Amino acid sequence: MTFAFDLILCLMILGTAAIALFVRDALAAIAFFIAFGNLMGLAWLGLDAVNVALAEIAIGAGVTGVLLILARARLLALGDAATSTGSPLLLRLGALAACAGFVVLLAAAVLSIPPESGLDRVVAPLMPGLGIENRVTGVLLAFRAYDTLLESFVLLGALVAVWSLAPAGAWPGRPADPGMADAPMRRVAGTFGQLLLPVALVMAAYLVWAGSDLPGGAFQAGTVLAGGLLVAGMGGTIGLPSSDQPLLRAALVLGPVVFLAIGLAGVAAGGLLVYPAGLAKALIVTIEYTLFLSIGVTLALLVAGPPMPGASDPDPEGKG
Amino acid sequence: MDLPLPVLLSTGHLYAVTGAALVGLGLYAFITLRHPLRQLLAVNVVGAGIFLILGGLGRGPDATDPFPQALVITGIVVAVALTAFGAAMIVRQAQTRAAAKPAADDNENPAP
Amino acid sequence: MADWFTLVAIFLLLTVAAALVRCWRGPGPVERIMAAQLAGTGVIGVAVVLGAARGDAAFLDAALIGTLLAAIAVTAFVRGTAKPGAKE
Amino acid sequence: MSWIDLAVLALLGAGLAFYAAGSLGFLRFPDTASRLHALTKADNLGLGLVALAAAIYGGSLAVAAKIALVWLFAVIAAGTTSQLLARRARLDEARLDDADSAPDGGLR
Repeated sequence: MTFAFDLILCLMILGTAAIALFVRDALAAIAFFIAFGNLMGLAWLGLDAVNVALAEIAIGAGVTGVLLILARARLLALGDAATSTGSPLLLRLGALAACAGFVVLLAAAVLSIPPESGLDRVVAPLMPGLGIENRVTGVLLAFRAYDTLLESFVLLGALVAVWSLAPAGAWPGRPADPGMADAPMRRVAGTFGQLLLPVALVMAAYLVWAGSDLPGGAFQAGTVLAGGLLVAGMGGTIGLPSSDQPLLRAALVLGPVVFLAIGLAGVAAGGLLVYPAGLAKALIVTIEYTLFLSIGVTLALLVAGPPMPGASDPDPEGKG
Repeated sequence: MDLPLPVLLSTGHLYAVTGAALVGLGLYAFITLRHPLRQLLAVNVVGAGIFLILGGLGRGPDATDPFPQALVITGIVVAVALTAFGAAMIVRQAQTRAAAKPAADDNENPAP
Repeated sequence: MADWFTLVAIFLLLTVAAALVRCWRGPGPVERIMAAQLAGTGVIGVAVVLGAARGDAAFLDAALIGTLLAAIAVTAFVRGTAKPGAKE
Repeated sequence: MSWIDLAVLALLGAGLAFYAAGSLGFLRFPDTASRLHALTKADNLGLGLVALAAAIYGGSLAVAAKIALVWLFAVIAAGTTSQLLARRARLDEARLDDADSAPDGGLR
């Protein structure tokens, strides 16, 4: 029975992905892509990988959807309808043959590898040493902490890159005002934003706290926080801060810097990112809470986009 | 009530093969689609396919491997950060293009 | 009993597929975003049902995140194409 | 099949019926407003019934409380989105009727 569910789900995933890519209208493509992100979240639930499902649903259906919708709206305002125009037949045939062959080879390679949760047996005995039970969090923040540290800096780097796209003279202003021009819409979205932001904060804090023993963690929590901030921003409940505001910059770098500091302090305990014996859980939770705050703010600003000249800047000095 | 459905593939393999198909689909779309926003979607589909392969192969008969899960979570977050950067670049490019030829802007672009 | 929940999950997937047919045909953009939102509600339903089928309460966290962020795509869409600061 | 199982099955059936009705209505209704009606009301009732079935089957109070939270936020989100979408649909229609409306701002 579960095989039937998985099969139908996989067929729908392929269907929504194909339509999302090849439908003419840009908004239809984005709507199908959001459905694709939702279904991918279910795929991870089908694989019993709940930690990944939390991240995929929050990011695939939430943040990426908003990102693409806002990008399309801005392109449309510039007269670019982003409809997908075809390419020469010869190119299409060649690409089709190449990609089909590639898929056959890839599928054959994948089928030759028996699915195995081997590393689960390697990780399991090490978990009591960390004092947490969620093995994915254990891998993310202890056994492969190096990747996660670099990733938090990649996020910061992506935001710096997006900010560097600010038009001349717009720096260090605010991103384009995500608020709504239409008054009734703004009222409805505003009240919803006022309700959603605190709930998103509580949900995110729960995800971080539960993340050490149950599915959850800093990334999923950060994405939920980013979603709450974005809805509040679009509803006009909160204004987006100017990019040179000291408090904002502190929030952005807090997570990565604390992570790096704890990592470097670990050198005394034997090596980079090594947690002293008894302190593992306390350090992990500290890293997770600071990281979740930075990820939430960074993702929200990544979606809001680079500072724009048109954005209203009530306090030009950016004191905020 | 067990429907006599033939179990051809293990769960892990089914999702992994779907991932492989997604990678091929995304690659084909990336090659043939002209508009940058659509190519950004194609890159995301390729990424999702690769993550599904990783996740599928980590799904043993009894447990799900935490390692691919951690890699995929990191991958998803980095993918959304770079999608944001890609989208910002596409919008910025459209703005510079629109600013470069304001006079011929209205009649040249087809009405949506 | 768990099989019944999985069967319901399959049917919910099919209702999501039905919504996506409207997304394909939908004349205006509003229908398309509604279809995406309906897919979201369907996925939340499937997450709850699958959680019951597998006896794993963590699936509910996935459903909860789905509901919290269900409205975010629609909120971004209804803004329309007002230029920054320009009146509708 | 104890009484609880019967109740769960009945709720699942009813929930599924409302989901199907909502999606069918969304597919078949002629204009945006009626589609929105079908989408928002029927689907959320379907979710509520299915969630109730899962809560009863789940057994523990914590699970039931979390399911109630899921349904509560689904209903709030549906209420908000239907307001926003209805407003958007009306603005688009108003823009279509205006003779002098500038095409660039339209969302057609």
